[in-house]
Amino acid sequence: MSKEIFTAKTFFDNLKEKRLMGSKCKECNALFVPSRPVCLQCGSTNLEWIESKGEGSLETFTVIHVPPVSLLTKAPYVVGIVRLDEGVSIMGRIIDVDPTEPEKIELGMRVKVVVIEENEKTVLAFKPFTTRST
Amino acid sequence: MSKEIFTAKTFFDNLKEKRLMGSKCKECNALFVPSRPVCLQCGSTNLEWIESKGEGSLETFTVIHVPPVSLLTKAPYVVGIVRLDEGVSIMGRIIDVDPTEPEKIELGMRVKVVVIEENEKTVLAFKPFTTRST
Amino acid sequence: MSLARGVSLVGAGMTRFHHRIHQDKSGRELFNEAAEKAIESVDGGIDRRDLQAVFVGYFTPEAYEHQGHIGAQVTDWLGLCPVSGWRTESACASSAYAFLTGVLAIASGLYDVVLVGGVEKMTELSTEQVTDALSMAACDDYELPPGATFPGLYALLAQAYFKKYGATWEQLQAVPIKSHHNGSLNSNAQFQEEIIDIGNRWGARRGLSFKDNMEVLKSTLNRMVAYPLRLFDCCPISDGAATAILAADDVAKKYTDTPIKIKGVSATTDNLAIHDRTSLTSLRATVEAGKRAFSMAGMKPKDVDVADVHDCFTIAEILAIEDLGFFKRGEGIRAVEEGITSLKGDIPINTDGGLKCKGHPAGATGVGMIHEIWKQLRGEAGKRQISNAEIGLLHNVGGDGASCVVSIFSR
Amino acid sequence: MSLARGVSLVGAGMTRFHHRIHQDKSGRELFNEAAEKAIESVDGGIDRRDLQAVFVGYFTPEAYEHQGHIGAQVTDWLGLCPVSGWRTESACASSAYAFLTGVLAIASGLYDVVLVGGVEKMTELSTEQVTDALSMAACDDYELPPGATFPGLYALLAQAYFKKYGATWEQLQAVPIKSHHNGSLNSNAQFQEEIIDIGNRWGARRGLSFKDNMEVLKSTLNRMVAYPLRLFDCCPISDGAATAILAADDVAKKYTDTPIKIKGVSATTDNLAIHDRTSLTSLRATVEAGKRAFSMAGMKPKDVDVADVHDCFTIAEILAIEDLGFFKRGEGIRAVEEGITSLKGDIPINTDGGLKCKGHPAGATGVGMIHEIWKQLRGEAGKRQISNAEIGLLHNVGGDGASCVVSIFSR
Ligand SMILES: [Zn+2]
Ligand SMILES: [Zn+2]
Repeated sequence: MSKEIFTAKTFFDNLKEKRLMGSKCKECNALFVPSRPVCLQCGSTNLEWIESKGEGSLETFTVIHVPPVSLLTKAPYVVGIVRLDEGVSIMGRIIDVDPTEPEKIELGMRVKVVVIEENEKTVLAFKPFTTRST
Repeated sequence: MSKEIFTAKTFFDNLKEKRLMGSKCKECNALFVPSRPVCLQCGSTNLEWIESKGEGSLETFTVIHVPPVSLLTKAPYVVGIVRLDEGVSIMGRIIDVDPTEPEKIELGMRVKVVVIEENEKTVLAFKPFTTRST
Repeated sequence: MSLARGVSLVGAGMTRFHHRIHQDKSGRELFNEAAEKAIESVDGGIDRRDLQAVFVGYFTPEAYEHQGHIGAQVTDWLGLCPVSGWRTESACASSAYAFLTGVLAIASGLYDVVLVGGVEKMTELSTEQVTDALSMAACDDYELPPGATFPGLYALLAQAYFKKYGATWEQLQAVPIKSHHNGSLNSNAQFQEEIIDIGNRWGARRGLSFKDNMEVLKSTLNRMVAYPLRLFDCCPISDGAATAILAADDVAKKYTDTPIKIKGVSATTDNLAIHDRTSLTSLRATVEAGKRAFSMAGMKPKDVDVADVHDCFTIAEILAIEDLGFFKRGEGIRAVEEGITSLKGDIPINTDGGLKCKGHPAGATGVGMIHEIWKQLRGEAGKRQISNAEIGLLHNVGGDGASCVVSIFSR
Repeated sequence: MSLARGVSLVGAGMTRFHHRIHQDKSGRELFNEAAEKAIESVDGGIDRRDLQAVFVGYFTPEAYEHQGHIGAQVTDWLGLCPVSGWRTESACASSAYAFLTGVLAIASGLYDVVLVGGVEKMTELSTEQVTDALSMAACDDYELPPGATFPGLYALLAQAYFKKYGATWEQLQAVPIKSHHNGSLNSNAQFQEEIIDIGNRWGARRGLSFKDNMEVLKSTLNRMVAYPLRLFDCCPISDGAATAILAADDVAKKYTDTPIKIKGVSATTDNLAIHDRTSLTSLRATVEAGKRAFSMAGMKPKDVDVADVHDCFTIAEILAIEDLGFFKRGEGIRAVEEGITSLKGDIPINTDGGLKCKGHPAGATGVGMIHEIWKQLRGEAGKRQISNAEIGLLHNVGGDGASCVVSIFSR
């Protein structure tokens, strides 16, 4: 069994190339995004890479008014947790919404992945989108 | 019993005014420079301020060639431990000696207190001096 | 699970927690101050040389004081060398882990009497720098790059809770209103005023006046921190230290006729990043730690007379009282609104004003909570005393729930 | 003092310590790697779910990875939540305190099987930044303003030792010469070459060649760090992690027929600033911890077959072997010169190459040393195996001696 190396670096190297990568347990099929090296379901270390489609719905959000030092000029901005269509949740910046009108940001709305480069970091973000037909 | 407050701030406030302050145990007469709030000899918290004359002899020293970030431009410089004439030891920068010729810096040599302002900090230092008569 | 040897509290002492009055003191100086009070608190007196070890919680001394090696720093300044001492860190629960280490150390037979405590010296830095230091409790890989902050993470939980149970921010304000009332009765608290009094004091400078607490909370004085959480939903930035003295049951009687017994202790962890958790409306670390502590103590939530729970943000108090089993899911907010957790209620919560009003010097918080339980179970809590308090509970959380300690104490 | 319940080592695993090969991994990823090796090392196999708690030493994760809350970070990534876990910190001895916490936790009866370990991910920063991070082990109030660094503090001790005993820097070089020989036999070591080979490899680029170790050490390649200590007097900057699995004696047999028993453990502190100490030629924390550990084990220094002592700098190894009672005061250097501490000597010291060659990822070092004792007592140390090694000693120091753990192990 040749084990994959599920490091944060590999995750972000992929994200930079616009691939949102997770790992899937070969024993019990549990899925993790971001990728992680040990299955939370069954404890197996036998996992494989999978790529998420990067679409999902907004599970919860907040608007940050008091930011850390590195984001002083960005506030207010929106951060949320997105439930991906594959069934797992992930945190990201939420863009293309109005942070000054949080009442108008709807929980459950459809969002998809956008990748931002900021302060020399690759940042996972999501923006609202409309599916053509559902 | 009104307790003195032996804080580092008070120590440095005094040092800025060129006073090297310690604390002396009122129970067992043990002496501490810098000042400390609990006697290491007997555990008493009943101590009083005393001022050191600031003279002593060089007990050991080193020349720093790889400095911390804040002292990058100062290296090489000399740091030593001085045994004050009152019988206690204290660390300080050693100035007016040649860091490039450490063999010539003599253990046991007489030194006295000098106060340096550096990087917005008050720094305790010592320099060699000759006593008129011994 | 049970301990090989029983352990009791025989002393406790804390500095006031505050944002201004301790500015001239360093962390170890604050810790000394708290330790001297713990030593003085021992009914039968204690020689400091009886203390065989010191365990210290401090979350980020590197950020605040450019200092590590905290165990030795503290034993040194207390004049206790060569006794052993080391630092425990688990974010905002750091000192509950110092306490837990003390319990394990005594139960193991290695020591008979130890000092446990914690300290955090936060106020040298700006609010944004403190936000940065606190954010090290979250996942640097996956939570911080999007810009999450500590209040922001709890805001995410609040929004999920509101949605699931149809609750509102307005309802949540029952928490700080209660906390400020309790804090007004606690001389160790950072804020000792009702919200209406603070509002009118601040407002006076701007020509504003208010009729009641809620009007203050809805005003512009209560500025947004992380939507929907505002200033009064958040605990403050504080300096402070708290300590306690633990002794083996078999030697505790040497120090006091009324030791406070430790009936149950439990610690747990959960996924660091909240998106990996099984729920956004419950902290699993609390649920599991609570179950285990109650099981060890042979007790149930209804047996508890007074509880100090981790309320770094208003929503945290609601999650805690549900996760610990005091209330059913979704019913925590109404319980607070109805006064069931007030000083006169069935299960008084955070009688000391909570982190919200007592203050939250992160590393000191856990033992600061134990200090309140100690006071309540000894009947020494003054105007905020719960009558006949016999069983007390400590609940201290690291970060936004990735670690948790629950402990149950009995008079 | 004795423990209420016996504790044994049933597994150990480490990453190689190195300055380059781990650059693409984070601290928790390194810790996982070491933990998987510990799990694989258990003779009878172990289900990871048997691990009831995880204790992690990490000195300054805040500086290296902008991360705190290390206990939860690690249990999460190991897939072990909700088991408990927290971080212990005591500078360069941080993981020896994780080990000690594990021993106390099992002896207390709370847990039966735990994972202990440590990690430090140091190589993202420049040498000066690392110097800054390590300096947090010293006293920020009184030692750092004059400009003391970690090598500088040990240099002060070296000068005092030379003066008191008429020893020289040249004599001290017996230490790195031995360390590099041992390191050349250890596949987990950062440096696996004799000094002469490194010298000629580096020298080749500059047209230099050397006849022997001493010529390299006296050359300009061996640059001054803190007079009189040069590059080869100092341990390197390293990334790495090390872990061990502890079990109560009564359950250890489930995992192995040959558990390594913990016969003695002791921890101590001393004044943080060295100018406050009683001696500049001996570390009191080591002396006291050694005495207590030997007393608990009912043994004497001469009973020890192999010892891993804290040699962050050459002089540290000399102080350690004298302070632990292996040699009389002032005679440590000659003992090393005479080969008494070599692989073939009476008391082999740092068979793994020591911190000098194995590497010194501060938080991982203590359990990394335990890993070597584990290998030696099981007869699995390969080319560096000490024959019939039955009793092993661990000595891990925080900073320049303000904290210390000594533990004695038996086959
Ligand atoms: Zn699985
Ligand atoms: Zn005294």
